[in-house]
Amino acid sequence: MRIEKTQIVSVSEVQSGIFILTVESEYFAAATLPGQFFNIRVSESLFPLLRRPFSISDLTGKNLSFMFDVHGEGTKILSQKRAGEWLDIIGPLGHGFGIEGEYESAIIVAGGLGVAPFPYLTKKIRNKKKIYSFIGARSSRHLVTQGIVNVYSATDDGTTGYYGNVVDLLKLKISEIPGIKKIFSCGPTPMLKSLTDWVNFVGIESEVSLECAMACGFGICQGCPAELHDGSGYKLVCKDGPVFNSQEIIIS
Amino acid sequence: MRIEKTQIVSVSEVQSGIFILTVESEYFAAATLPGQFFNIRVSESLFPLLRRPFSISDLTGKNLSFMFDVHGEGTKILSQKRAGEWLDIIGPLGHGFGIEGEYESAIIVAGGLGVAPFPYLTKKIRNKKKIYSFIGARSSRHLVTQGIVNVYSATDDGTTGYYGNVVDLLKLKISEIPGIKKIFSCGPTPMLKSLTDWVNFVGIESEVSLECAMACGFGICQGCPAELHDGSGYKLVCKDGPVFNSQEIIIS
Amino acid sequence: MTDLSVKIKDVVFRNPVLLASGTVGYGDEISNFCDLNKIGGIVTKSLSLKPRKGNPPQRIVETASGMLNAIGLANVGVEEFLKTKLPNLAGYDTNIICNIAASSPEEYIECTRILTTESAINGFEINVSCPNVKDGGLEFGNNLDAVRRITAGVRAVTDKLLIVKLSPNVARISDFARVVSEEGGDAVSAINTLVGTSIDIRTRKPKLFNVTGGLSGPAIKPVALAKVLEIKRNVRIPIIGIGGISKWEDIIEFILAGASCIQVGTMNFISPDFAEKVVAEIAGYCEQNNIPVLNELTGAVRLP
Amino acid sequence: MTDLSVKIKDVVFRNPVLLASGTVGYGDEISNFCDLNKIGGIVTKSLSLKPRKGNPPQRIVETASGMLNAIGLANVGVEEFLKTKLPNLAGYDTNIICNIAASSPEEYIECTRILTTESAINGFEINVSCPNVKDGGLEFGNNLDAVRRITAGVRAVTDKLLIVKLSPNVARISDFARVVSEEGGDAVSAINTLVGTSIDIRTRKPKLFNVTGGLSGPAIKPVALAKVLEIKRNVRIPIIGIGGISKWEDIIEFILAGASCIQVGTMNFISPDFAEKVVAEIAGYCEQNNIPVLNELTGAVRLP
Ligand SMILES: Cc1cc2nc3c(=O)[nH]c(=O)nc-3n(C[C@H](O)[C@H](O)[C@H](O)COP(=O)(O)OP(=O)(O)OC[C@H]3O[C@@H](n4cnc5c(N)ncnc54)[C@H](O)[C@@H]3O)c2cc1C
Ligand SMILES: Cc1cc2nc3c(=O)[nH]c(=O)nc-3n(C[C@H](O)[C@H](O)[C@H](O)COP(=O)(O)OP(=O)(O)OC[C@H]3O[C@@H](n4cnc5c(N)ncnc54)[C@H](O)[C@@H]3O)c2cc1C
Ligand SMILES: Cc1cc2nc3c(=O)[nH]c(=O)nc-3n(C[C@H](O)[C@H](O)[C@H](O)COP(=O)(O)O)c2cc1C
Ligand SMILES: Cc1cc2nc3c(=O)[nH]c(=O)nc-3n(C[C@H](O)[C@H](O)[C@H](O)COP(=O)(O)O)c2cc1C
Ligand code: FES
Ligand code: FES
Repeated sequence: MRIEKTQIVSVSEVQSGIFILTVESEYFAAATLPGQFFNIRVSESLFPLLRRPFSISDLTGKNLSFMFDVHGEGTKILSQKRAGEWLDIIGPLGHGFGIEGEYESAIIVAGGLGVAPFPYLTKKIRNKKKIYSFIGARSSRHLVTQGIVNVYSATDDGTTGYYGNVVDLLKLKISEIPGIKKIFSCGPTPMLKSLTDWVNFVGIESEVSLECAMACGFGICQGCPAELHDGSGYKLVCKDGPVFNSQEIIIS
Repeated sequence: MRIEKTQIVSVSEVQSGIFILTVESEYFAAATLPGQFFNIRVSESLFPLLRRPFSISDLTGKNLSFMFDVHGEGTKILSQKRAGEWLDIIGPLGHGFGIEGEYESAIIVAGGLGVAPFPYLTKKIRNKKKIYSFIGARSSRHLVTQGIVNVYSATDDGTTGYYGNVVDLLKLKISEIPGIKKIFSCGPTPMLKSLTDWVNFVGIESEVSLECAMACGFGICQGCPAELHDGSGYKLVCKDGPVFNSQEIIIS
Repeated sequence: MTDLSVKIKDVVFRNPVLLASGTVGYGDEISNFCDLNKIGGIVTKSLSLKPRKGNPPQRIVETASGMLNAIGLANVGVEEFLKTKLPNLAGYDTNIICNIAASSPEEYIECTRILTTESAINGFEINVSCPNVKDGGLEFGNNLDAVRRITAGVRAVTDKLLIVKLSPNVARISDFARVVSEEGGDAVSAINTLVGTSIDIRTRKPKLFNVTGGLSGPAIKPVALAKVLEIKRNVRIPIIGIGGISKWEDIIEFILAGASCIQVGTMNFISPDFAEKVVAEIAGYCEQNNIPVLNELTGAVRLP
Repeated sequence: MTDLSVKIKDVVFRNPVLLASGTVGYGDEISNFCDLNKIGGIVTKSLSLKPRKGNPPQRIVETASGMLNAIGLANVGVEEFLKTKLPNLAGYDTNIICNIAASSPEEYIECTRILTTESAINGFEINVSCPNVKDGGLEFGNNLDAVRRITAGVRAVTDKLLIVKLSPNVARISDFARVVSEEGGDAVSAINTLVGTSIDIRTRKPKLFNVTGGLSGPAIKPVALAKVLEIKRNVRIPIIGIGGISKWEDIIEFILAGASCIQVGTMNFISPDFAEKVVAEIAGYCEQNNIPVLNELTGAVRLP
């Protein structure tokens, strides 16, 4: 965990409205696991004030990539960065996905930009596990599959793949997936909620990567609570997560 | 007086640390007199919050130029603008220099970036009046004479021209300037003060262009008082100025 | 088409967007940019009985997402206002609210008594909360008895819309709103500026001649919104929300929190056409969200 | 080399830069970025007698140049603090100030009584001003009698440095500083956060579960500075300045206004190495300006 001024290698709009920003950092490249994230200062000024958290999306050599869409002021500024500029980032933060283990089939479930962390995860496990990637989006234009393998897609408007939501698609297909399964998921809260409700019921091991408002990103502000199932209180998304076992926390 | 989104024609560093930014606007070009100013929104966001006031520095065809140095956040952002971007500006504001009149010799007295309004003034009167330009700066590197004619320069460190301040230089040379004189000045407050103290004493007609903190730039905030000599209160630098007769106001 | 109008007492505002006192003078200059016929109303710069020169410079300082001002209530006085300013303002089809600031309860009453005879004036906003003058101003603003006396005294001399503009520099603003309501005030405006200061580390002097000034702008919006919500939860009186409004979403926030109308202040300096434009944006929002009557949103925040 | 040290009561701070309560936990994580041995001290997250879970999400909201928080005093409690947190903190050569927040005067006293026996603890900061809990918190912070009772009670059980952290959500903060001084408090911290709120216009719910939260960050700096100045002008007690500090110049401003020490809060989230770096910057400033003893600047603002 470090603050570093990294140099931007490239910023590109990979498909309409979706950007990939790549920075170079030897230390970060060596230290980062799939599912971890970085807290990025988007401007040298204090506007916007807080850093913005982004998952590591891909990692090649010394290059780390982040995938995002333009949401508000912060991501707008990021999308306008140019190669050669410097970016002040803190990371790697939190705990990544539990990629080790006895499971044979890794099932990725992502909605919208929730796909962001999975290219790197895919790279890390594709030689060891069979991967099934369930990717949902509003429409074919919004569907991101770059760096993803064995894709089962679903769109809200049916413009490509399954006409409906990605969790329903997974339910349809789950019986075709062989062996011990483990689900890795990330996406909008309603999707994660319906997924974990079902997964906890059917008893497949499952990890979810959560998003929430964050001030610090590394455990000093207590701003990012995730409520525990056992009623004992909260864990911190930034420090104890962002990846949690779906049995552990309440998604609401 | 209007708000307009003008397109930037060019931004260039004309000499070390000094920038000229040029925008295109038919309306502004037709409506603007030397000594008037514009209130520029340097960023699309509300950071920094307030607009920044800049004198019209030069005007050619439809092109208006502003000259500035990097002072703080606002001017830094301006200096990083690129041709083709849009700039939200309000103007022309205030009253310009009184260039009409019976005087024969126009004496320009400028310190530092106080030279900014004078290229346009020079352009407007050079065919009608004899111009003597007294330009002071910290050193030769800081001396700006672009667009200025018949220059008498002074530097604090003597690296070029007269070794000393520009008002002392003017006092030395005044006897060589023929005919009815009128002084036009702009620059740091101490310079303007020593100039007007002397000028009011010797009785040369003189106008000063003032700077002060401004919120609105056109008379609605009352934030920019200039104290009147006659004790009756204040005028507004933005609306009643920025150019004042040196007899009228107290510089302190 | 959504009905954007708001009625407080017998005054109908075409829409809830007013221009805040001290940020638009008497309408002369702002009307170059903002069509006053398109907004709910304009609140004049604070008027006192006699003209006031205001404070020596420096009067304003920029701060992070805000600004400090210590204008010192520079104004033309009631007489000059009636002679040269009101006739011009009266030409617009909008509500004219006279903001009054004074050094004594008697002066508040006297100003109102004079102005209330003018048919062009639709109401009064009593400024008991200006932080930048020694006499009066804040001294009244955090004194419940003073606010009570002033409200009652002014109420006695006018039947027109009577708004009292409250200071945020108090522990419980709703106590002040209650007093206004008890004394027959028709509405409260919340908030005036927060007391702040700034020091020039080079000269070691306060940047403002007046030492302290009033903080306004986006920086104070969360505070202003909390004050409006506090009043709404505790007192039944129409609220005019003010503080840091810089986009249409802010206005909806204020309305949800409990504001009937809002005022645009500092933003006039940055975008003098903001008020006019934002009316159209709010209308667009209402249409898209099928809101037939905007003022039904007042206080509609869903609290846990 | 400039002497940056500050002494309050018998505690010597290496330099005036402390880390503010609630913005650095108990030092564990921040020490990855900021060398605690290089700063004046660290103030712990508010401790209560028993652990507190804190509020449900959402706990924070970004605002213009600021942020709202409604953490709800989530903390490990005194016992766990002593067991797992203090030993680690004690390993640093810096001052450890325990911030205490409680629901009753008795709980404040009890916490202090337990903690004061620990030699590693250099002093206490009594938080009577947290706006985010129902019991205690702000209720004490704007009640002079409560602050008097709590200060006197805690003073009676500890000889260590006793700081009371004041709420800015009051009309006259100096009245509270006076009470602290009268009851034997050694210093006051000013300010805690301003009460604010934010509403999600889509859901029409407050963004914070707690409805209101505390506003911090650069937005509040002018207000914090005015409060420090007000205290300095009215009460003779050392002041620890807090609020919106984001650059070294801000620290000099606070010192000129009257602060003996300052605390860095929100800025730790943005630049967790800020406190360490800013110490070097202040040293540089002092050297360039031939200031041999930094604390001679305290209160050196030149008022008209
Ligand atoms: C651990 C983690 C990993 C993330 N990874 C990615 C990623 O790989 N790609 C991606 O596109 N987005 C990711 N996000 C979401 C991303 O941080 C937000 O989209 C971004 O902060 C929005 O900033 P903005 O200024 O553009 O939007 P604004 O809406 O203007 O932001 C306003 C404030 O709300 C906060 N905020 C808004 N939306 C979110 C959100 N969904 N999650 C957290 N904070 C939010 C911002 O941080 C900021 O403080 C991640 C979030 C977290 C917590
Ligand atoms: C009528 C007028 C004409 C001007 N013309 C020119 C010009 O042609 N060229 C030029 O370089 N500068 C000019 N200035 C000064 C210019 O406005 C300031 O240098 C600029 O606002 C600094 O902004 P900043 O954000 O870079 O600096 P900062 O110091 O960060 O600004 C902080 C705040 O202080 C205000 N401020 C700081 N210095 C000044 C100043 N000298 N005058 C007014 N406000 C100030 C800013 O507007 C801002 O609100 C003029 C000022 C006025 C009033
Ligand atoms: C420069 C300036 C002058 C002001 N003068 C007055 C005034 O004369 N009377 C008054 O009641 N409020 C005055 N105010 C306060 C505003 O009306 C408003 O309450 C405050 O600025 C908060 O709103 P804002 O954040 O939108 O600016 C003034 C504000 C500013 C910025
Ligand atoms: C997330 C957060 C949590 C805080 N928790 C506490 C706390 O537990 N106790 C306390 O006394 N102050 C707490 N504060 C207030 C800070 O210590 C400080 O007074 C305030 O944030 C103003 O300083 P700043 O603008 O530098 O952040 C907290 C502030 C923040 C932002
Ligand atoms: S974001 Fe600060 S503790 Fe998690
Ligand atoms: S800058 Fe607003 S009145 Fe002059």
